[in-house]
Amino acid sequence: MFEIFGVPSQALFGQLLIGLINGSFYALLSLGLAVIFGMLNVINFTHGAQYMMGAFAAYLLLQYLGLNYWVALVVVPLLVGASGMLVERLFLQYVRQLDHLYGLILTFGLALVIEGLFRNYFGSSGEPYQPPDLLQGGQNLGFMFLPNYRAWVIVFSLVVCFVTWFVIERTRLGSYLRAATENPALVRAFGINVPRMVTLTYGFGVGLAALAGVMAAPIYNVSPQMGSDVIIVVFAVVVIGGMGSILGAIITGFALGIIEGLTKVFFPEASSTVIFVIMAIVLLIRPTGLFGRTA
Amino acid sequence: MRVAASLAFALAAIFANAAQAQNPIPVKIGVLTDMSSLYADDTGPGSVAAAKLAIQDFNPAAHGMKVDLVVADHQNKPDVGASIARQWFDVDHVDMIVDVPNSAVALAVSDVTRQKNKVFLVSGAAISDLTGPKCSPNTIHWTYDTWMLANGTGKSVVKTGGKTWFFITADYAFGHALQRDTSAVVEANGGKVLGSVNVPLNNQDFSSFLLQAQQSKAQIIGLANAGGDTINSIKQGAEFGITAGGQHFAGLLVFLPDVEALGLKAAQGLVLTETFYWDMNDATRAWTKRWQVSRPGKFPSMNQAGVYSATLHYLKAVAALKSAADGKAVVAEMKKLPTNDPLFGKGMIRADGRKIHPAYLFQVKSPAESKYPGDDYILKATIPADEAFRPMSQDNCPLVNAAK
Amino acid sequence: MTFASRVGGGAGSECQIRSTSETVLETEDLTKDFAGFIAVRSVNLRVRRGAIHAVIGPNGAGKTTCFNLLSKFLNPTRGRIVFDGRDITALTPAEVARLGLVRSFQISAVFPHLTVLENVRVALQRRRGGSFDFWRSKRVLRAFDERANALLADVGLLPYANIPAGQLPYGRKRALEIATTIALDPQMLLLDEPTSGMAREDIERISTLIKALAVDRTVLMVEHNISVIANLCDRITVLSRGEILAEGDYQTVSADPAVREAYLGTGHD
Amino acid sequence: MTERTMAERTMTERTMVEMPALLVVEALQAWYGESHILHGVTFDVRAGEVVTLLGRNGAGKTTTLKSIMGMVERRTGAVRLDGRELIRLSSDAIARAGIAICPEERGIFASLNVQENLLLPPQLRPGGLDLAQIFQLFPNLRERFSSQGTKLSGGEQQMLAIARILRTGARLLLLDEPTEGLAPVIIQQIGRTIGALKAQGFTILLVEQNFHFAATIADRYYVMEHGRIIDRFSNNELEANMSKLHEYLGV
Amino acid sequence: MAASVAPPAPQARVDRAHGAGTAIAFCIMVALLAVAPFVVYPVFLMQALCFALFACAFNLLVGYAGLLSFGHALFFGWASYLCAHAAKRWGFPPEAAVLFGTASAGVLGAAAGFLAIRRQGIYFAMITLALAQMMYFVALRAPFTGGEDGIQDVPRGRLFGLFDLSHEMTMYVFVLVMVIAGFLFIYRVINSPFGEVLKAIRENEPRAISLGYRTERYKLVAFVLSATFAGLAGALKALVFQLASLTDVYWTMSGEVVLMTLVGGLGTIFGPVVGAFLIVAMETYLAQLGQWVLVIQGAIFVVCVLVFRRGIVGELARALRVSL
Repeated sequence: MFEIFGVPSQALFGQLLIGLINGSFYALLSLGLAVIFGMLNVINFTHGAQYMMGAFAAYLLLQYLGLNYWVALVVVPLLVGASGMLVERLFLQYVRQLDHLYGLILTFGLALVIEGLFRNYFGSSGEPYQPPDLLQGGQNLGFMFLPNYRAWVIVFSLVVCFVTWFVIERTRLGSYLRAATENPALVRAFGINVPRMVTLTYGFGVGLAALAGVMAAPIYNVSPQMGSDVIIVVFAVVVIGGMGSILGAIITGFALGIIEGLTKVFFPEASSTVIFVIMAIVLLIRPTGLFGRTA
Repeated sequence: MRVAASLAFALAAIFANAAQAQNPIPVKIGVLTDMSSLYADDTGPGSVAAAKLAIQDFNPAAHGMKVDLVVADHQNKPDVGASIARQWFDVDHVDMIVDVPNSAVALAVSDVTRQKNKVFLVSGAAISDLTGPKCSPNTIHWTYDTWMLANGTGKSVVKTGGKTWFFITADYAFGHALQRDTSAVVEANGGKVLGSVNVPLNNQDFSSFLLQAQQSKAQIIGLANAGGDTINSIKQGAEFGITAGGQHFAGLLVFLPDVEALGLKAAQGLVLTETFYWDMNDATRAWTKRWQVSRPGKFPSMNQAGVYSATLHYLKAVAALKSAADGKAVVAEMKKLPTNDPLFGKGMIRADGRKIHPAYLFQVKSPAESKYPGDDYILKATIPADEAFRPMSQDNCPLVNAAK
Repeated sequence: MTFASRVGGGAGSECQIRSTSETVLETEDLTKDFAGFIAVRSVNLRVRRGAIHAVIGPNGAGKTTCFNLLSKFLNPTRGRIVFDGRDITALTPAEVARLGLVRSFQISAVFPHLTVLENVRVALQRRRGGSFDFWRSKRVLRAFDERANALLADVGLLPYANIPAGQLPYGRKRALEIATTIALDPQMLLLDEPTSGMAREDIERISTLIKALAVDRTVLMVEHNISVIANLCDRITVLSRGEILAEGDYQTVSADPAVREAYLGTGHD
Repeated sequence: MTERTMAERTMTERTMVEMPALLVVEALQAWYGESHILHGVTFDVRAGEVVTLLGRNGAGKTTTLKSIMGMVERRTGAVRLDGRELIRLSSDAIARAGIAICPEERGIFASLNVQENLLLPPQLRPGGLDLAQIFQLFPNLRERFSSQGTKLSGGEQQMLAIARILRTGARLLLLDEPTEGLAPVIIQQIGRTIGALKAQGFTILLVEQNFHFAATIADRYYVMEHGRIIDRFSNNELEANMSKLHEYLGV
Repeated sequence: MAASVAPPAPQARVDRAHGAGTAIAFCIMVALLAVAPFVVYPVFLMQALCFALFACAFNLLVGYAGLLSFGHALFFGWASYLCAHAAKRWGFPPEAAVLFGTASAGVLGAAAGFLAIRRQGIYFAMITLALAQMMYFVALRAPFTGGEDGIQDVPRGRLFGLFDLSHEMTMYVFVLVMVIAGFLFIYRVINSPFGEVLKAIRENEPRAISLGYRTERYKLVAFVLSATFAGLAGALKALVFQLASLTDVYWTMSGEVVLMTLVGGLGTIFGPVVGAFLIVAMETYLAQLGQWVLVIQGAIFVVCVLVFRRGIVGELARALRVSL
C-alpha cells in the first residue's frame, strides 16, 4: 500500500468510487437540466423540487399503495414528468421567448411553492425509505465496502445517461430535438409540432429529475429540502459543462463528483465550495463552459 | 396599490395588539421557533402545541391573568430572529419568548431580551454558552445543552467500552462546540480521539466521511451534527456496513423525531442522551396523548416538552409577582421557586440560568423490539440532576462571578 | 483631394493633425478562416485618402466579414491592416474607433430606448469627453444639443428628435445611424449598406450627405444600389467569394465581364 | 402602373391560361412585433408554375414567404391552397397541408449531419421524392452523406436545403433566394434543378434579387416594394419591362 | 407606416417634464418615510430601507448596465461584517465603521468586477455567483466572522460623538438620511453623462464599441459603484440589527435582491424601493404562517413573471405614461 499526499492509496480508490456515485446523481440531474435548457431556453430552477417530488412519490407509492422500488422506478418518472408537462403548458410556454431571467424567476417561484407544500404536509425531518431487498448488502472490495445499491446507482445512471445521449445524438427523434434547438420556427415549418415536442422534452427532463429522486430515496433522507440543497450545485455543473450541452452535462457531472470526493479527503470543509471555484476558473478560461459552443 | 395594502395590513396588525382589555394581568408569550426548516419537526408547531397546553393547564383566569400567545418563524437566521424579538418586545408587548432552536438565533435573541429587560426561556437551542460566558439575568436555558449531551453520551459510552472515537462534525460553531466538549469528556474518562472531519452544513452525501471514519478504525463514530445531517450520516452508515463492521454511532444531538424519520432499521443501536421521553411514565404518556390532539401521529421531542415545562413555570412566577413587566424580576422569581411538572419532575433553576433536571441515556430499539408506534428507546442509564449539567464553577458566567 | 485638418462644428471640438500620405487604409494579405470556410481570402485593399470607395459583390462575397475585420470586430486569421500609417491589426474595436475609423452596421444599429437626439449625443459625448462623469447631471450634455440637432437636420430627422429611436421606421433608423457616425467626426467611415431598405427620397438625401461628408473624409462603403455607387464612388472594389475580383472606377468595373457574371448572375443581355 | 392596367392584364392572363390557381394570397398583412411589414399583398400561383417575387432588400419578399408558411408573429388576410384557407393554421399544419419552405440563408442545422438534415422534414403526404430520386438530382449529397451540415460548401448547402423539402410530399415549394452568394456555375446548376422540379410537377414560388437568374426559369413575376405588390408581368413581357425593372430593383 | 410623431419639443422642456414626475414621486416617498416611524415599527422600516438601498444599487447594474449579478450578497454581506467588526473590535465610531464597510465593498467590487465583466449574460451571473460563494466560504471559516453565530452585539455608538444611535428614532433618522443620500446619488449616476453611456451599452453594446467606447471600463465603474452602495446598505444593516451574519453573504440573499428589484420593476427609479418594502413586509408579517410563507412568496414570483413583468412600478409608470 502506498500513499498519495499522506492518504493511503486504498482509501483514495474508495473515495474515487464514492465520488463517482455522487457524480451519477449530478450527471442525471444536470442532464435533465441541459436537455431542458437546450430545447426550451429555460433555466429550470424547479429541477431540484422535481427531484424531491420523485423521491417523495416513491415513498408515497410504497406507503399508501404498497408499490415497491422497481415499480416506482418506472411509474414515478412518468407521473412527475406528466406534472412537468402541465407546468410547461400552464406557465413556461409564456416565458420561453423572454430573457432567461424570467424563466429563472418563474421556475424559482414554482420551486418555492412545491417545497412549501411538501413541508406543510410532510414536515421537514423527512421520511425513511429502504433499498429494495434485491440490492441489500454489499461487496467487500478490499479497499472499501461497496453497498450493492450504490453499485446499482452507478451502473443504472451510466445506462440512463448513455441512452439519453444516444437518443438525442443518434436517432431521428434526437435530430428533431437538435434542429428545433437551433431553429424552432423552421422545424415547425417542416411540419413537426414543435410546441408539443417542447412539452414532451420538458416532461422528459423532469422525468430524469424524478428518476434521480427515486434513486436517491434509499440513500438520502427523503425530505422536502433535499432539492434546494442540490440545485445550485447541479446548476453549476451545467454551466461548467456548457449550457445545453448533453455530453458536457454528463461528463462534468461525473467529473465533479470525483473532484468533490477528493476534496472531501484533502480539504473537507471546502467540499461544497470547490464546485464554485472550478466554475469561476472554467468560465474565466472558457467563456461558454467546457463543452459549450463558442459563440 | 399593493404597497398601500401592505402598509394597511401592518398598521392593522399593530393597532389590534395595542387595544386590549387591561383588567386582568396581561401576559403575552411568543413562541419563536423554526416553523419551516431544519428543526421544524423537533420544535416548530409541536412547541406551539406544548405552549398552548401549558397555558391551558395553568388556567390563567383562576389567577386573574390573561395570557396571549403569538408565534413566528425565525427561518434559522439570526437577523430574522433578532428582528422579530425586537418587534415583539417593542410593538407587540410580548413579555416572554420561548423555544428558539438554533444556537446562533438564540444568542441573538438573548442579547435583545436583555436590552429590553424581558424574559427568554431557551428550550430548542443547545449551546452551553447561554449559561456560560453569554449568560444573562433575563435568560433561562431549560431543556438541555451541549455540555450535557457531551457529558451524558460521551461519558457513558466510554464507560461501556467505547474508548476510541472519530468525529463527524458539522462545520460550524455548534458542531465544533459539541466536538470540543465531547472530546474533553472522552479523554477525561480514559478514551482517545483518533480523528475528526469537518463537514459543510446541509451536505447530502456522507459516504466519503464515513469511509474516513471507517478507516480510522475507531470504535465510536461521534456525530457532532444535527437534523438532516445526522439522519443522513446514520442512514448511510447503515448502508456502508459501519455497524455491521463493529463500529458504533454516538448521536450527540438526536431527537425522537429524527429517529422516527430514520426508521428503527437504520437507527437501531444508536446511543443518545435526552432529558425527556414520552413513554417514561403515566404522566408523560397522558400528556403526550393530549399533545397528540393537535399533532396526530407524532411524538413529542424533549424540546417540545421543555417548552411546556418552561412556560408553565414562568406563568407560576408571574402569578406570584402579579406582573410580567420586569423581566429580571420574573427570572429571579423563577429561580426562587422550585420547579415541578409532570414531564421533568421536580427540579430547580441555578443562578446562572441553568434549569436542572435528570438526563437519560437511551439506546434505540431494533424493529423487532418495538411493540407499538413511538416505542423507540430503551433506557440505559439515568444521570442524576446534579451530574447532568456543567457545574457552575466551570461556567465562566459573569452573573455567578458577580454574585460571589 | 482635401487634406484639411477640419475643425468640427460646435464647442469643445478638437483638432487632428492628419498625416498627408496618399493611402489612408491598407490591408495586406487579409484573410479570415471560419473553421475551414474562408470568408475573406488574401485581400490587399488600398483606400486613397478622401476617396469614396465602394466594395461591392454578390451576397456572401465576404463584404461584411471584411468590414468586421477592418473595424476589428473580428480578428483576421492572417494579414495586416494599416490605418493612417499605423498598424491596427492588434487593436480592439473601441481603439480603432478612437483613432477615427468608425463603422456603421448592416442591420440598423441604434440605441432603441434612447431618443433620437440622445442617440446622437452619445456619440458627441465620446468625442467631447466627460463620459465617466457619474457625479454630474446629464444636463451638461445639453451643450451638445445644438450640434446634435444640426446633425439630425442634415439627415432629415429633426422632427423626430424626441421620440425613442426604436420607434423610427427602418429607413430613418439608418439615417440616424449615419448621423451618429458622423457625430464622431471620424477620419474615415465604414458604411455597411447605408441605403438598403430606404425609400427613394431617403436614398437621395443620404447620397447627398455622403458626398458632403467625403469632402474631408474617406468613405469606404458596401452598397448594392448600383445607381448610388455610380453617382458617388470614385473607386470600386468587387469582391467575390472572399477575393478581389476587380478594382477600378465605375466604368472599368462595370465593363469587366467577370464582374458582370459574378454580380449580375448568368445574365443573357 | 395604374390599377386599371393591372386589372386588364389579369383578365388577359386568365383567358390565356386556363389553369386554376394552386395558391391564392389576398390582402395579406403581417407584423413583426410593432412593425408592420406587409400591407396587403395579393397574388396567386397556378399549379405547375414557377413564380418569382422580385424587389429590393427590405421590400417584404421574405416576409411574404414566411407569412404564407405561418412563420410570422401576426398576419391577416387570406392564404388559400387549393381552395383551403390556411391563414388560421400554425406553420406545422400548413406544412401538412402541402407547402414546404427553403429559407433564406438555407437553414442548414449545424448540429446535424447531411443525412440527418436531409431526413429531418418528415414525409407528410404521398408523392414526395424518394432518396434515390433525390440523389439523382443532387449526386453530391450522396458523397457527403455523413459530413456535418455546415461543413458543406455554399452550393452544396443550397442543394441540401432544396433536397430535403422534396421528400415531404409538398407540391408547392417556397424558395427564398436560392442563388444568394453562390458561384455562377452553381447558380446554373440550381437553375437546372428548378427546371427539373418544375418538369416533375412541383409548383414553385421563388424570391430572387438576381432577376437574370429568375429570367431563366420563371413563368411570371411579381414586383414588391414597401410590403405591397407594385407590378406584375409574365416571362414574355420581360424584355419590354427591362428598363422599368432596372429602376424597381435599383440595379 | 408613419410613426406617431410628437411635435418637436425642445429637449430641455422634455427633461423638465420628465423630472417633474420623478420629483413629485420622490417628495411623496420622502414624506411617507418621514411620517412612517410614528405609525410603523421603526426597526422594520430601517430594515426595509437598507434593502431598498441594496436593491437600488443592484438595479443600477442590472437595470441600467444590463448586467445581472447573482452574487451581490458578497458586497452587502462583507460590508456588513467589516462594519460590524470595525465597530465592535476596533471601536470605530458608527460613521467611520459604515464608511469602512462601504469602502471595502467598493474594493471587493473592483476585484470581482474585474474578473466578471469579461463575461456576459448567464455566464456573468454565474461568475458573480461563484465569486460570492467563494467569499461565503471565507466568511464561514474566517475566525473574526464568528461562523454561523455571526458578529453579535455590535455597538451602534454615537454618531460624530453627538447622537446616541441606540435610540431607535435617532438611528432611524441616520439610516433614512444615508439611504436617501444613496438613492439620490444612484439617481444622479443614472442621469449623468456616464449613465447615458451605460444605457447605450445596455441597449446595443457593439454599436457603443463602434462609437469608440471602451465598454468594459464603463461596466467596471458601474459594477464598483453598485458594489459600493450595496456595501453601504449592508453596513447600515449591521448597525440597525447590531448583527452581521452568514445570511447576508449567502446566495439566497443575492436571489432576494433580484426578486425585490424584479417585483418592484427592473430599470425603474422607484421600483427597487417598492419591491424591497413589499418583500420585507411580506417576510415580516407573514412569518406567523410558517411554511405557507414559501408558498405565498413563490406564488407571487410566478404571478409577477406571468402578469406584471415590468414590476409594480414599471406597470404603474406604463399605465400613467410617466417615467418613475
